[in-house]
Amino acid sequence: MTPDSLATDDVEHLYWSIRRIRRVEEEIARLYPTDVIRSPVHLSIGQEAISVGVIDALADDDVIACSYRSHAAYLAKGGSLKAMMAEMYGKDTGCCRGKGGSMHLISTDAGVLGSSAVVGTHIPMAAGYALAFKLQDKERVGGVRVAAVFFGDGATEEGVFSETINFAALHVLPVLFVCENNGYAIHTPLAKRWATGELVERVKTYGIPAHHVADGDIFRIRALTAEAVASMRRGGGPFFIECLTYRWREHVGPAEDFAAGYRGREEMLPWVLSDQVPRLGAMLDAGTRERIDREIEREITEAVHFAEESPFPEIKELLTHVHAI
Amino acid sequence: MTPDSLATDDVEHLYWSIRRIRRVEEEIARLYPTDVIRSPVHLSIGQEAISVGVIDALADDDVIACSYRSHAAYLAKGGSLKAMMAEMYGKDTGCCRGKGGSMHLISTDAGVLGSSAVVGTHIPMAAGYALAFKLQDKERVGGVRVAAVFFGDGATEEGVFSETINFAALHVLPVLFVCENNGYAIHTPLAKRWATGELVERVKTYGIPAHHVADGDIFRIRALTAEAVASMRRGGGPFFIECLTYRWREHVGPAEDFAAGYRGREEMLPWVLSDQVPRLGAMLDAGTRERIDREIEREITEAVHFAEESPFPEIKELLTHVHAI
Amino acid sequence: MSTLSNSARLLSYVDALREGAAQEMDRDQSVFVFGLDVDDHKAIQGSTRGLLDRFGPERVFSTPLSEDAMTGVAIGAAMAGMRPIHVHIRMDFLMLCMNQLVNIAAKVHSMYGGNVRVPLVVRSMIGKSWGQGAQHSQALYSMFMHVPGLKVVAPSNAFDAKGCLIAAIRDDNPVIFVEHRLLYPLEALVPKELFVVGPGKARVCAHGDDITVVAISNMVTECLHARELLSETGIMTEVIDPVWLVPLDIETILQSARRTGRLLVVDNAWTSCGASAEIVAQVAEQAGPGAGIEVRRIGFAATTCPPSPALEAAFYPNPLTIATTIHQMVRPSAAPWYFEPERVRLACITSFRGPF
Amino acid sequence: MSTLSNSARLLSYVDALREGAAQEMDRDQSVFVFGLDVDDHKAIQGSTRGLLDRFGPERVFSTPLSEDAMTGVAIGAAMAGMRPIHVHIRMDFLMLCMNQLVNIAAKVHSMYGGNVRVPLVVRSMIGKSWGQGAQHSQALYSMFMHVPGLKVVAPSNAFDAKGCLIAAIRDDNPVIFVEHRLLYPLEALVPKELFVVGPGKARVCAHGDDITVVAISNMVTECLHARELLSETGIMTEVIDPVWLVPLDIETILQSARRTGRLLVVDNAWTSCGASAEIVAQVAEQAGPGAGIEVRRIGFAATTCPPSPALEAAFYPNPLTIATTIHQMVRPSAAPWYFEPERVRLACITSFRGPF
Ligand SMILES: Cc1ncc(C[n+]2csc(CCOP(=O)(O)OP(=O)(O)O)c2C)c(N)n1
Ligand SMILES: Cc1ncc(C[n+]2csc(CCOP(=O)(O)OP(=O)(O)O)c2C)c(N)n1
Ligand SMILES: [Mg+2]
Ligand SMILES: [Mg+2]
Repeated sequence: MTPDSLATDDVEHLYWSIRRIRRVEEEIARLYPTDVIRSPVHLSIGQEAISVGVIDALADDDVIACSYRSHAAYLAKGGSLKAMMAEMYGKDTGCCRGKGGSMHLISTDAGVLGSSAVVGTHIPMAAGYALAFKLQDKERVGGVRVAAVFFGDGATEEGVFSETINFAALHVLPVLFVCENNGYAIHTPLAKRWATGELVERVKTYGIPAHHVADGDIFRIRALTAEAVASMRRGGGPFFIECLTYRWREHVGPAEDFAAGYRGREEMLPWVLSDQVPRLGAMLDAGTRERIDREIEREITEAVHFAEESPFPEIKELLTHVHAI
Repeated sequence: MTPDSLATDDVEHLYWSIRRIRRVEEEIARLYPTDVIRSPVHLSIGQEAISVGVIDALADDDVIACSYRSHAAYLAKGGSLKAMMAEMYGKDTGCCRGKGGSMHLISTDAGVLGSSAVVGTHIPMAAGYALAFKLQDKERVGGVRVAAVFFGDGATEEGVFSETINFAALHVLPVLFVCENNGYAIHTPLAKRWATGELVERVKTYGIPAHHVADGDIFRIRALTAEAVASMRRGGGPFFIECLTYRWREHVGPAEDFAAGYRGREEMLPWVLSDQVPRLGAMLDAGTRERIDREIEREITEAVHFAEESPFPEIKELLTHVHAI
Repeated sequence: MSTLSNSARLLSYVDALREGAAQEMDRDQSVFVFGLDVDDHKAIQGSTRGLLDRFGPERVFSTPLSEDAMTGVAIGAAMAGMRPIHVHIRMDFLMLCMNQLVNIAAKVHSMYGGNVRVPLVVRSMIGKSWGQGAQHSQALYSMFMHVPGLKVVAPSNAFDAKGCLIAAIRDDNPVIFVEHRLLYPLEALVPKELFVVGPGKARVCAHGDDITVVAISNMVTECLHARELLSETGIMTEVIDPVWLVPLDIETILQSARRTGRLLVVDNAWTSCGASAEIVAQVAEQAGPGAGIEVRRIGFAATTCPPSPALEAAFYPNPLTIATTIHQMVRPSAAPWYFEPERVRLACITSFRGPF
Repeated sequence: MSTLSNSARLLSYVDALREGAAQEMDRDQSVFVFGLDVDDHKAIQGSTRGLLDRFGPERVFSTPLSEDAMTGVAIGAAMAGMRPIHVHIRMDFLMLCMNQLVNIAAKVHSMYGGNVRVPLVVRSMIGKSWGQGAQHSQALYSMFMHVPGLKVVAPSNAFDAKGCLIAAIRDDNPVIFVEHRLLYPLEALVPKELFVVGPGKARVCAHGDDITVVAISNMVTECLHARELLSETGIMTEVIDPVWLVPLDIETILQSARRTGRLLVVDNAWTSCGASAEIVAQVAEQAGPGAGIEVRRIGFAATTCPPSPALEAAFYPNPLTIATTIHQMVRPSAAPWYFEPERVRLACITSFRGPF
């Protein structure tokens, strides 16, 4: 898809967003072996276009829910990089005050509902938000807020996915389901988990508009989201997008894992070739690109520094937040 | 569907089976107000053709799993009427020795796996049996045994249903899924529970042959089952049948409930007109039919008598069967 | 009861639940009620009757049979500022909700560093009698007591039913609200207006110096009957209802047990790792051996609940078995007391008749 | 360990699990192993390594992410005569299986009057350290101890890991088999041949007359370290590992506690309604006030597990906190003991390094 209608500003923003995510995660990967981050990290490297494309078509006060593989969506939605880095380091200034860790990023300001490490649990949570929006936003200027939920191919196997899809369709909820199908659940390929690949067809049987994006095209993802959001703002029901993608690193941890034997590097190649980061970069002039790159590096350095300098939570924090008071 | 290929013996058997179930449940309904049965009863009256049609096409050593609405399937599969009646009465001679009650009929002899009162729980159980059969029956003369599972429309909304369907298709398990769609879960109609009616289409997306029987025709149900079983015996995978049907009595308990307001008697009318009990009866000559009817009445009288005369379990039985030893 | 106002009148437990919900829904637009069959003519044995007519189908609705997702939906809606009441007709069905309740509801406030709250009420009913059997009779609240982040309440009478429900709705935490089928028809004086019976205060239902009996949910009624039965022996039983199991008011129990020297916990559930284990353990720890308190637990028989009437009766503690246990504890060397059968019969009467 | 044969050699906990499963699979065709990722190169942190090659994909296979249905499938297969081992990499994920485990597995033998059996093993691992956090660190076995019909075992060393796994596989009941991530690399002498460590027998791991410490799962190691630390004080700690939590060998614990007069239960889980509550309650009930036993529990802090290193460390009992508690109990009027930091450091070392 070519972004005919896109202003340069838009491309700049998209490039900044995706490049920033990529670089943040590369930096996490670089730091990880030094043990400053003692929390399991699930990198999105290679998959960022989905988060960036979807979220670019959302409004600030729309919300998103994510799995443990949430860095990309959290950043794309506007979650603070400093608070994220500090959370990775287990610091008191982290977005969860050191009580979440890498798998549980949240930003209520930016509309990141929170990420959950139990596969699929966040899917109905997003529908619950959508239900609340439907009730709360009847008179809202600009229409109903929308909840988008990102989940992996594996998550669709959990019963809660089917249950939520049915409920969302039945109650015409403003929820956008985004399946990031990277072909694996940990190391187990689809062939060992899915009877067929007809996920989109299945979702359609619930009366939900459902689309398949096979090539990771960020503009297509963005356009589909825009279509979905426009409909939901006016009271339309749920929408489903399945995006094929590829995880370049190991399931959890910083490294590549093609030596492990469960998949070959050749699988990654087409995805490297169609990588949206350089694609977007090439749409900008070199000066702009370099300026953005520099800004990103500076921000990352600052965020790492912030995380390093921040204090750990005090021990008395252990017993705060057990109950809301 | 007309039963061209059916011998009179077959029709006699079908009539005997369906009429016997109808009469047993009518008798339960008659007895219930006397409080001899102190256990919640979920009658199948009006729905029996499904159990009878499916089970007539199974072999004796195939197995079935059921919900709490299991009287019909239990009897059709050959479960002992005496043991069932005694179980209703809470007697030591009951099929669960008084520890199951109406909702948990079982007959390991007849291949009735056991009925469960938590909706949907028995669906994966049947798949587990099918998995065991697949492993155990590799060399079996006559092919693999088959597990059939009966469940309501409501059960398909539980996540475990979708999970099981996917797994059964993926592992090519000899399991026949039979949805008895009576349009209600307790008093809640489909419209409040299903986003669409495309259940059969949905199941097909898993690569499972799936059929819809709208008219309760026992011969069609039997023929579809025969087709499914023939395929599964030879290593074929799962098969799905959705049968529309109608529950004539209240969800639980012995009475009609058209006065309750959630459904009108006119809904029942077409089902009374197409009732398979008189239909089968009319295919027999009057003499045969009357003989069968008499046999049934005698058997019921005996079973009730048996239940009445049987002792209650002794108190020491309370603590037996906690663990298998 | 402690805070009786002039407006109090006799009301059944079921009507108290209904009234509490209705009044809160009136007061607070963010409260809504959903769950299987909350809007049908049976209305969860009457406890949601009339709510649909009054508040409409957006705030009172049945759901598909999808307890897992519906719990997640409730949590999401609660995080988004609503105050859902999710209703289950049997506590056994909460086993389908465990992932969301234990891994999400209990944790998000804490694991997100206080950034979100889950003001959710999960109502469920313990079934009993009329052959409910294995899967419609469980009382699984101790599982929720085990997990930090949840609150648990089990009102035993109409007054508490209303006051605790209102407190639960207003609480910013997920509250597991435990009801009992056999309590539904029982009446108490209940104020007309809104009031709360808040977390963390036990109720001394009857005073006595010989033994402290802690009774949970329906067992409060049974223990009060047992106390009655024992009156002819001169044994004075103190009956304490913890009302809220989390947070638990152990102080009231401890003080009583220190005074009487005997503690019997009569639970409406299995004892192993149950609420009764927790209460006994806390008392044993905190009172210490110097206090010399004798402790005992009774609860469900350690087996699956059987439907056959004779076995079912033996499965539960009842006024006679409770009274006998109390008598043994208070007068260990006396001969077992003979309770007049007619009085026992009257004490043990339950009016419930099936199918459900 | 009690039944050491000549063939015993040092083996790690993880290898003991693997060997036990492999030998049983060899012996009994009906045993199969399945669950998420049992057949990948990580092989559940090594515990299923090699099984696929040896027994093929029909007896060793990964599944879709469908824990609820897979548990039902396991139960069905078990009822049909197979002996499934269903593996979960974290105990937290058992919350998705509760409906099947509590409402079906625990009940069918009983509710069908003995007509069926469920010889099922549910393996799961408790995670700890490296910021596992809220949802990958829970130890929820007390929920299973609450429900009649299940057995629960939590081996704390390689010998028991093998012996208990074999016993669990041969048991005709559903067994919740509780492992601990940090135990995986620890070695013990383990016989080469098949042997069982059967239900209902606790293990006295270390003798002592001053206090009885009951330690569960990974806490056995921690308590033995604490005992070491205390050796300089002259306090002699008896450490008992119940091994099987259901059925529980309370006799061994009772006898010891009667002798020492002090019981500390150190659990690898939350205390509220936990295994520690049950053990303390049983001892308090059965020993009675006459025995004068002082009781205490420690376990997880009563909050969600935080990933931040300092908080995470404070969340768990460790040799120092255990030793300090023991010292307080045994010498209540003495000043708190000062443990030399270097010895504490050595006692508290754990070698685990993430990501998982
Ligand atoms: C309910 C549950 N089961 C198992 C796991 C272990 N687990 C963590 S990630 C994962 C794979 C998920 O795959 P997918 O949904 O495709 O997401 P991806 O990691 O590929 O982004 C599994 C099985 C879990 N966290 N939660
Ligand atoms: C998991 C679960 N949720 C709720 C219930 C309460 N309940 C009992 S029967 C029933 C309706 C089931 O409807 P359906 O599957 O269509 O079967 P039918 O009764 O119509 O035969 C419900 C909701 C239950 N038993 N189990
Ligand atoms: Mg994936
Ligand atoms: Mg139905």
